[in-house]
Parts: sequence; structure tokens; C-alpha cells
Amino acid sequence: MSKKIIDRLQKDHGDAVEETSDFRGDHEARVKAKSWKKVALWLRDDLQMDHLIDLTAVDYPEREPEEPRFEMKLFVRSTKTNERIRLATRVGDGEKIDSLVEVWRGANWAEREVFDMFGIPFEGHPDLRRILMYEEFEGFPLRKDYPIDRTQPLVAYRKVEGTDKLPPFGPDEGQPWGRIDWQKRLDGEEVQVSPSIGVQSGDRKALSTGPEHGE
Amino acid sequence: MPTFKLDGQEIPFEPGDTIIRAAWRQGIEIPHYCWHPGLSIAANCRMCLVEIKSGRQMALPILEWDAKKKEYVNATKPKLQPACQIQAQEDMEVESKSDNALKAQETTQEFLLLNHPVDCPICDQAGECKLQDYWLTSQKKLKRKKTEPVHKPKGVRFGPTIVYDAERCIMCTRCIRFVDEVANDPVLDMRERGNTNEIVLSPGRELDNDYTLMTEHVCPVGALTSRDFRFKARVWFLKSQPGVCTGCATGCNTWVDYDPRYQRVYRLRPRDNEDVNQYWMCDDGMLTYHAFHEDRIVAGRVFAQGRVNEVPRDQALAAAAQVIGKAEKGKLAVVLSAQHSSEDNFVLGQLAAEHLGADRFYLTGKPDWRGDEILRHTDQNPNRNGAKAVSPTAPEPMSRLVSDIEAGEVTAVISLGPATELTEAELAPIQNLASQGAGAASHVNLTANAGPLTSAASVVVPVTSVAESSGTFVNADGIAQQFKKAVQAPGGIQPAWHTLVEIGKMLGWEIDLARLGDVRAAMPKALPAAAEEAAPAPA
Amino acid sequence: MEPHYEALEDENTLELPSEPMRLNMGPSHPAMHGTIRMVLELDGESIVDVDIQPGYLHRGFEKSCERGTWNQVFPYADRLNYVSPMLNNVGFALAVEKLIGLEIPERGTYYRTILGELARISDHLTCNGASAMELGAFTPFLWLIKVRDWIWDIQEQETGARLTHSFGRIGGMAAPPTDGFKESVLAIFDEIDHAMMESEALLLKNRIFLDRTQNIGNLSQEHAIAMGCTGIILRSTGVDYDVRKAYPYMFYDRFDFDVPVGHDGDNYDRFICRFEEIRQSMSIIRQALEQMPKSGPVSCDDVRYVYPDKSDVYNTIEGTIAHFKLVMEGLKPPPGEVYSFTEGGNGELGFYIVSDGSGTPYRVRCRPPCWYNLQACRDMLLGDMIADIIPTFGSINMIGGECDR
Amino acid sequence: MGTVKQVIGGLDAGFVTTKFNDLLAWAQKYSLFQYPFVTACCGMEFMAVAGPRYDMARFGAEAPRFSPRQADLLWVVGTISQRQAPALRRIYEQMAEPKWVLAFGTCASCGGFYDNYTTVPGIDKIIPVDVFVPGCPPRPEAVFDGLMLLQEKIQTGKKGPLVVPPAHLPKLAQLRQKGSTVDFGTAEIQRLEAERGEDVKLLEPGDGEG
Repeated sequence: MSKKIIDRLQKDHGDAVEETSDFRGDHEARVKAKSWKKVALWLRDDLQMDHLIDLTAVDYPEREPEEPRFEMKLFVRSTKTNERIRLATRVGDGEKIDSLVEVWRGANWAEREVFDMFGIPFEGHPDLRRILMYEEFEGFPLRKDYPIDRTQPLVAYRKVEGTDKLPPFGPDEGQPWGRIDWQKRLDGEEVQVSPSIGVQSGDRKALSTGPEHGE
Repeated sequence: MPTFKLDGQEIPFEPGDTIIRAAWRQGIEIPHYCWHPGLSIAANCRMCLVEIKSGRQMALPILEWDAKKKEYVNATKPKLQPACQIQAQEDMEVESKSDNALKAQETTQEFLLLNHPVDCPICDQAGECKLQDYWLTSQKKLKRKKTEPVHKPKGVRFGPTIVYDAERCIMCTRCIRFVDEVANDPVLDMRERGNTNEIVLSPGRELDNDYTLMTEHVCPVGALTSRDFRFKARVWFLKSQPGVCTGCATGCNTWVDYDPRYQRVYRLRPRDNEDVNQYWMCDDGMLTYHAFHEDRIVAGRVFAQGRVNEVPRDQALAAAAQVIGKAEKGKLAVVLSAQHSSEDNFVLGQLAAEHLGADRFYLTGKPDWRGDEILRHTDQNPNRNGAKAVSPTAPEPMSRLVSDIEAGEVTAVISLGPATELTEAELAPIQNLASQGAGAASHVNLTANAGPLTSAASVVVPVTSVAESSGTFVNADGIAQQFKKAVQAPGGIQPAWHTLVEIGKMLGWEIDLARLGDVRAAMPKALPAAAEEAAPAPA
Repeated sequence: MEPHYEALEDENTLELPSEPMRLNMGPSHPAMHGTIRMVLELDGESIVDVDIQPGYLHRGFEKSCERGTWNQVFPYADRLNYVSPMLNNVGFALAVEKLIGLEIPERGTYYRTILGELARISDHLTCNGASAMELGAFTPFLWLIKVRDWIWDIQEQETGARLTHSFGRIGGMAAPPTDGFKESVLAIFDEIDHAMMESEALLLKNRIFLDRTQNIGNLSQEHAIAMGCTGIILRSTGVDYDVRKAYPYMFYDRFDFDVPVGHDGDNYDRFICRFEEIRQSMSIIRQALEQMPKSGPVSCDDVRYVYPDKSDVYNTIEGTIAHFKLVMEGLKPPPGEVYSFTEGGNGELGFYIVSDGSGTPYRVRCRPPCWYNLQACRDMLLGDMIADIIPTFGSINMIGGECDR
Repeated sequence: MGTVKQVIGGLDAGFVTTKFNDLLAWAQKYSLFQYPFVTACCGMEFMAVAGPRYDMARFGAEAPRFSPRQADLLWVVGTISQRQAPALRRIYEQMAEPKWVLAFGTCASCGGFYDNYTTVPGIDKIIPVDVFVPGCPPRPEAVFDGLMLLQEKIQTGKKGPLVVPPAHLPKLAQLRQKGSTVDFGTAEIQRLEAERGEDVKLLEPGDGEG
């Protein structure tokens, strides 16, 4: 990852850049969502960033509503100069973002995966289908508020005796301090996730709160 | 509001606040063992030492090892001061993360662990132990001392509820200060000095007052453990839901700690609430969780052929519906319970008034007990005010019900909860009423536990306990507080209000109360419950 | 992407123009390794269009990582590219160490290098053996699997497991090398050489093999780069991109080794490149074994991240607390995000990890080389015959666990 | 060979009589035609099993048939995702009776540690299973244990699924285990208990406690 590119980006597309960072030598530039494709083209043509490495997203549900929820990440490198850069942008829930397939054909499957896992629609993608999950699948697994153990079987399970989970398996499988229950956290109900993070109440910490069973 | 600087951050404080308290109000924790928001200041653990940049600098002369000269040279280092004792002042500049402060914390922590036994695997505090937390944040080093640690008494019985382990003790004296200042029963003190000193009981006394379990709660390490909780569960498998104590009319706020794998409650802990219980609870209150699981009514009971038969829940519901359906107009007595949530009482009162035209409402509850001026209220019932508030007409005492029955004005009773002030003898008329069988006249009781009213009923319908349902209590001061469902009720048991709705549906009534939200919406706005949310109280 | 109709336009094709036919290969097909589905658009025998559908082995790697502690990711990472688990182990460990800023002792790094290269050898042996078998040459498969088993014996002697070791740790390795490590590694090298020579003797003069690999499944350099291909697939087209050379990590800058590149990116080049890489890996291992310190720790001693000695855990309270904190809450890296990449069995294996400062990863993204290599498979297949799918797909070395994660 | 009823003229004379079913079972158990449904990591071990060192041919089960109609033993090797499940179900239904299913590895047996939105928690949720081979992946030795269990099952016509017992489990514990697949008889158990009894030393009062 290289600093020169960030500087050139600042110079040529200063208006598009929202924020730059270099943590542990990884240079990242966050650009406005609308100039996502423009900057990508510029990277490919002016900087010979011809080698697409990866494209993915991260879900920060707690940013909403002030900030867009998803953060798209693009990793590209140049086969000529061996330079690398990480490009980022923020997309809200349901907002469209320009597809990069015309810039790097390799983005095709990567974008399909992001669409499949996070539900981010891409503008101008040749065929935007689910790729890892099946068409019948509802919801987007890698969103934080999708419960990890919610299955949607295609084949009805046989009735087998004594194969359901018994304690200590079950709701939390003995995970210390329990799993993070994102749904509750977003509802603002969860007092604490683990002793390491969270509010300090009185003298002794509250343990993480449990699931509200219905009602 | 004046402010001072802590690590460059502006902290507002009220005049008289110490640094640590002002920071704590902002949710910033300065490492500490002996300081407790509800206790006096001892400043003896030296963990909260901070560097105060503003004002007159104090310096200590020290000898410093000079690597070049290969000898000790005279040097000075700033004098650190305990954040728990120094009062915050306008524009004060405090450094709790400066090198000197961190060094001091590290050294203090190392000394505290110097003679600590290797007990984490068998210690009940493991997982919520300050020694563990601060080791990670402040020390981060393995042991340097190679010699045998000092040994001190283990497993000393302090009283019926508390066991003391001197080796784990760090002498923060929180327990001593608590029994002295809060419980007003100064039986604890410390003897000896240095690495041999320990907590002892006053000669001839033992730790046996109404607030002994609090000493365990304020203990920042595993020195004091409660005989009720020790060796029962591991805290990192427990989860907490905000609850309200059912012990008395004070309505202390609690954390209900339960294990989601076994759906069982293991302990109650006080939840801070400046308006109600500050940081404390009484022993009887902390032990009320036993009622969530012990002598529970999980199946229905129907009195027939002169004996009580256990029946499944649905049959009990049918029998109850039959009794209520047969009840003569105006001769049905509705007994609300000060032990049940406002929601339960409200639904019972509403349904009876609307669909049965009942106008006789009575209020039952546990008899008064010995109160004190700390927390314990003489009224043992958490929700007397709430029940009164939601009752269609002002409820009569139970004694009146007895006389009404004797006068023959009441031939059927539907009652809530197991508790009653009446004695065995006074209950006799209700008993007789019940023993006539589930026929013309009878007594239906909805309850979670067995109790006097239960044994005087001809039909018993199981309902959930407080830990298994959400609801609202109104305490003696009229503060309405909501508690949350923690564990799943056994065998599909439903809350009392829901059970009543089911019975009503069996009788073909039109009821549009499906969820708790509907009930709360329908409850009189006069009740603050609809507005106020109890959980979790800002410290 | 428009379908490819070259075969129809060609004058010399004697076939009668026929209706395009839809054919479904997989998801359970012997040549599809069980987990890929190809919907083919056929004209006669030649492939007009193909829709490759991965995802039949999606096991929720990334979601599962957001559940446990950082060290609990290793078993999952093992099963990404399950032909060379140690490479994934090391890759993930390096990523988290980059996030924390941990330096691990020299000996540990060398140890990682050697075990990783052994895994790479077994990966290539498996791939070439299997693709030869799918072309009917069963004997090379037997020979190569035989030597692969010897490599696994060494892995087992070191880590205790034949295949899925979970041997890497954040800040080092689980255990130091065993006593006979160097000798046992050097002992099998001649065997590997021998087996490869024999297999090559059988295959490289074999008309059938050559016909089915040479100029089959060609991939042009531009396509390969634009598709994001890495590793053998990219190198076989003539691009000398190897992470070990381009961005040397660990001690790869201390070794002298070559990066084999192909010429016209067909199955034959890929096959040859794999065998050549095995030889390079062996020379790397030889050098590493020489340079590796004879004694010393393989893990760093920062008790916030690395498990303390058992003797400390059992005898001192500090050790007990450290163990308790690491097991129950997990180590806590600083908040932040890094992307760290290594040369995996199939190309650039990247881990993009996000930490919120807690003991549980906030996001673990694995950049799977197979994913992009398989994407380029369409370009390779268009215009070829249906029978060419077998060698082409075999030479890509698609590993379901890594591709679908 | 099943239960030999009667040997006429000694074995050298070379013919014995037995029940037809036993003979059939004996023939079937040594000529298993397998359909390898290989999806994941376990496939690598499956290669090793088929490879020269472990040589599955010894058990007469080496011939793979990639058409379910020609196979009578279905190896489910590796994780089965929800998306793959219909294919597995279909293939099982296409196989002709008599057919057996062997769950190769932990994922196939119970889903393993992939307890999430996409993985089937054990193929017995989809199709009936005859033998479970635990292990992630199982060692070839364990696989052969499973194969022999299956042969035993075919021969004796045992009902219900069998599980390969862990290797490290003490023999006594194995015997005591519910649904143990091997029956050494009570005499054996008593003998082992006797052995165990000897090396158990009773603590003298005061021992060990300082």
C-alpha cells in the first residue's frame, strides 16, 4: 500500500475524498459513494491499477441513522508498479451503488457475493443473482442482525429421535458471556456485551442481558 | 457546572465531588478497589493513584539506578495522590494514564497479587473479579516472586450466610465500612498488619444481620462468598435481566442472573437506583429468587371427591371456566393480589367487572413483617399500591371477605396468588366453600407457588412467577417500575393475565388483549407504569 | 458478457448447425469435485456458454468467525483450503499479528515457513495427481498420493493431526519443532523428486495427456489480470506475480528461489508450473532448515496475547489470570482494520480483519484465490469441447472450502 | 460366512451348507459398490483411504460408481450445506435397494462446528444413515472401522445406526457404553473390572493431605 497514490488522489479528486487513513501501513481512502466508479476508472487508467484483488463490505448497523450502514471496501494493485491501495465508501441500507464490472471484469462475482451476503444492490451489474446462497433464501446472512443459527432448509428434516441439542448446548452453547445479540443491541435493550466493553453500572458490572422470549 | 480535566477530557462535577466520583458519574472508571460510591472513603488500596498536574507540584526524592554510572543517583518523582480522596476543583488537570500513574497502578497490582493463592478455578468471583480485570489493564506481567506465599485462614465461617477467605482478601475494608455505615451492625474489623492482617469478627459475635449478603456484593475480590451462591454457577455463563425485588414494598431494583442453558435463576443482585435502593438490598430480598423455582405449582389442581387431584393445565383451565361460568351474579368475590403485577390485577379486575358484573373486590397479600429504616418496608408485598390503583372499586380487606362468606353473600371466589394475611383458622370459611367441590359454589386460585390460599382452593391454575414474565410493580412511594422476563416458564405456563384471557375465551367472551403491550395500553393512564421505563437506571 | 459463437462462424466445421443444448454438470459430478454446478450451453460438443454456479459448500466461515474468540478462528481457517491448511493458519496468524503489531521470534517464523511450504507441496501433489487421474492416468495419482502421505506423516509428527492441524497461534506456534524434525523432512525429499520424475516420465510423453492439456483451456494475460486471478493461474499466463517475491513477508526475502511462469496459460503450463513450484518449495525448505536457529522459543512472550506456560498457569496467580482471560474473554487486539496477504496454495490468500477492541472479531473477510481463479474458468472453457472441462477444471484446483467458504 | 450349518466331509472336501440369506449377505458385504459423494475436507482423507497406503481394495469396496443406480453404498464425505441437501436427497432416492449410507466425518454426522445458517446439522436429518464415522476428518483407520461395522451390519442384519467408537476410550468404558457395537460378554467386563480393581489404591487416612 502506498502513500503516493493517496496524495495523487487528494490532488486529482480532492472533492471526492472524504477521509484517508493509514493504520499499520494500510493506506485507505474513503470516497463519496457517487464518485465510486469515477475514482475506480481513474485508478485503472491513470494509475495502471489493473489488478483487482478483492471487493467486500462491512456492516456497521449502529451507525444508522446518522451515517450510512455499510462500508464497501475495494482492494486493487498495479501489476506495473506493484502499488496497492484500499478504497472505501459508505452505502446506506437499500441504496444503490455503481457496479465496477465495466472497470474490472473480476468484480462480477465479488459484487454478486456482496449483494448476496449484505443485500447491497449494484447499478449496472450484468446479472445480479445470489451466488453463495440459494434463491429461496430470505435475508442477508452477513448482516449483523441476521441470527447466525437461523436456518432455512430446502429439504424438510426427517423426524429423528434424540438428535436435538441438549444443555450445555442450545441457546448459547456455553459461549462465555454469551453471543452478541445484535437485534437486542440495536433495540438498545442490551446492557452489556462482555465485561470488556459496555456501561459500568454501580460497582459490579452487569452481565450481558439475555434474549426476551416473545411477549 | 464546574469542570476539570481528566486525561485531557473535560469532566463536570458537583462541588464536593472527589475526582473518582465525578469520573464515575461520566462512566469513566479510574482503577479502584476500596472506593465504593455508597461508602465512606478509606483510600487504602492505593490503586486509584493519579498525577495532578495543576496547582503546587509535590515531588518525592528517590534513588534512581543510573545504567551508565552503574550506581544509584538522587532523583525526584512527582507525588501521586488518590483520586478517591482528592476533591475535584475547577480547572484541575488530572492524569490517570501518565507513565507515573500507570507505573503506580502496576506496582500496586503486583503487590496485591503477591500472596494471592492460585484460586481462580475454584473461586466464585472469577469472571467478575477486579484483580483479574486490573491485571489485564494495569499489570500484564507474570510473577517475579519465587518464594512461598504467606498462608492465612481459608473458609472461615463469618455467619449463617458468609464465608471468608483471608488469603484472597486485599484488605480494602469495604465490608467493614458497610456493616458499620449502612447496616449499623459493626461486627467486622481487621487485626494484625502487613501481609498477615485479616478481617475478623468482634469477639463473641457473628455476621448475622439483615444485610450480610451485601458484604459479599461489595467485596471486589473473592474473599467473601455467599453460602447461597458459591459453587452453584459460573458467572460467565449467566445473563442478567432487570428485575424488581418481590420481598417488600420498597421495590429494590435487581439484576436477575440466570443461566440461559438451564433456564434457571441463580441469584439476585442490587441494580443501582438512586431514588429507591441506591446500591443495596437486604438478605431476604436477595433470596426471594428461590420462590421462582421452589415449591412451584406447575400442574393444575382440582378438588373432587373430597381429595385434591393433579390435572394438566388445560383441564384446570376448563374446570376454572366451569366454576366462573356457574358463579351467581353479584355473589362472586374477586380477590386481587398485592404480590402480582399491576397487569395481572388489572386484567382480573377488568374481566370480572365487564363480563361477570362483579362488584366485590378484595385485596390479599402477605402479612406485615419486621421493617427497618434502611430498606426493609413493613409491608411484605411489592405491589399493594399498584393493585389498589388498577382495581375497579376500592378493594376490601380479606377479613371482610370471610365475613361476607359467612353471611352467604359470596358463593364463589376467584383469587390471585398464594399469599394471604389470614390465619389457618380464619381461612376456614373459604376452605369450606372450596370443599363443596367444583360444583355450584367454589374457589378458583391462580398461583405460581403453593400457599395458604392455594390449599383453600377447589381449582388451582398454574401461572408464571415474576422471573418468567414481564410486568410492573408500584412501590410504597408510588414509583412504578417494570421488570423483564428472564427465564422460560415450565410446561407452557402463561402469565396470570394471559391465563385469565384464555379462560375468558373459553367462556366465549370478546377480549382483545393478546400481548402485554395491549394490556399496558389499556391500563389507566393514571398509572405511571404506562409512561415510565424502569430498566436500567442511570447511575 | 455475450455468449461466444466462434464455433458457429467457423467455415470448416462440418457439423450441421444445430439447436444449442442446455446441459447441467454437477453439483455432484465426479469431475466437479462435488461442489460446483455448471450449466452449459452446448452446440454439438463445443461449449457456447457456461454459467458456473459455486456456493454449494458455503459453510458460513465469515459469520462463524464473528462468534468466538480470535484464537477460535484457526480451526475454521484450517478448513478453508483444506489441501494446505497450514498456509491458512499462518496467513490468519500474520493478519492478527499485523493488527496487534506483534513480532514473533525468528525460530517461530522459520518453523511457519517450513510447515507452510510442506503444505504447499502436498497441495500441488494432490492437484496434479487428481487432474492426471481424471484424464485416466491412475498410476501417477497413486504415486503422488503415496508421497503426500509421507508429508502428512511429518505434519502429524509436528502438529498431531494429519490434515487439519489448528497449529498456528496468534503470536507464534502451538509447540516447538520436534527433535527429529530436520532429518525427517530431508528424508522424504528424494522420494518426492523420484515420484515426480516417474509421473512426468509417464505423462509428459503421453500423446493423450498432451492432446488434452496443451492449448486447452487457454487464458490470456489481460483476462487473467482483469479477472483478478493470482497464483498458478496467473503465472501460467506469463505474469510473474508471487506474493513471496513481490511483497516478501516472513523471511522469504532471505531465500533464493525462482518463480516459475508459463507461456500461453493452458492446462499444460499450469501442470508444469505446479511441479516446478514443488521443486522450488523444496529448495526453500532446505535453506530454511539451514538458517533456522537450533533452539529458542517459537512464540513471543507477551502474556496479553500468548498463552503462558502451563507451569505458570498452575503455580502463579498471574499465569492463572492470564490463562483465564485469554480463554474466557479472548485476546483483545486494538480497534482497527488491516488487510494481510500471503501466497496460499492457489494464489494470494488475503485476510481482511476488523476489530472493535473486544475479544471477538468484528469481521473476518477471507480473500479466496480460488474464487477469482474459478471466475476466469468461463473464459478458459468458451470454444472448447465438453470433454475439455475435466482437465481445465482440474487444473484450476478449485477448493470448495476456500472458494465458497 | 454367516452361520455355517453343517460341514459335509470336512472342509477339504470343499463344500458347506448355510442359509441362503447368510450367503447373500456374505457376498454383498465383500462387494460394496460405492458412490462417493465427496464435498469437502474429508475428501482429502478419502483420497488417502483409496490411496496405496491404506488401500480400500482390501475390503472389496474400492470400485467407485458415479451413477447412483449402479451403487449400493453411499459415502457422504464432507459438509452438506442446505443448498446441497436436495441433490443428496435425490441421489439417495435414485439408488436401488439394498442400499447403505456411511456418514464420513463429523460434518456429515452432525454438522460439526458449522452450527450456522447454511449447514445441515447431520445428514440423518435428510436421509437414513447406517454408520457414522466421527472425526474431522477421520483417520483412515477410523474409516475402516466404520466399513467393517457396516459389513458386520450387513451380515447380521442389525437395526439402527452404528457409530465408530473413539479409539482412546478405555475398553471398559466402551463396553459399558450404551449401544456399544461390540459385545465381549459379561465375563470380559468382569475380567477388566478385576484388572481395574487391582491398580486402584485406596488412600490411607492422612495420605496426600499435608
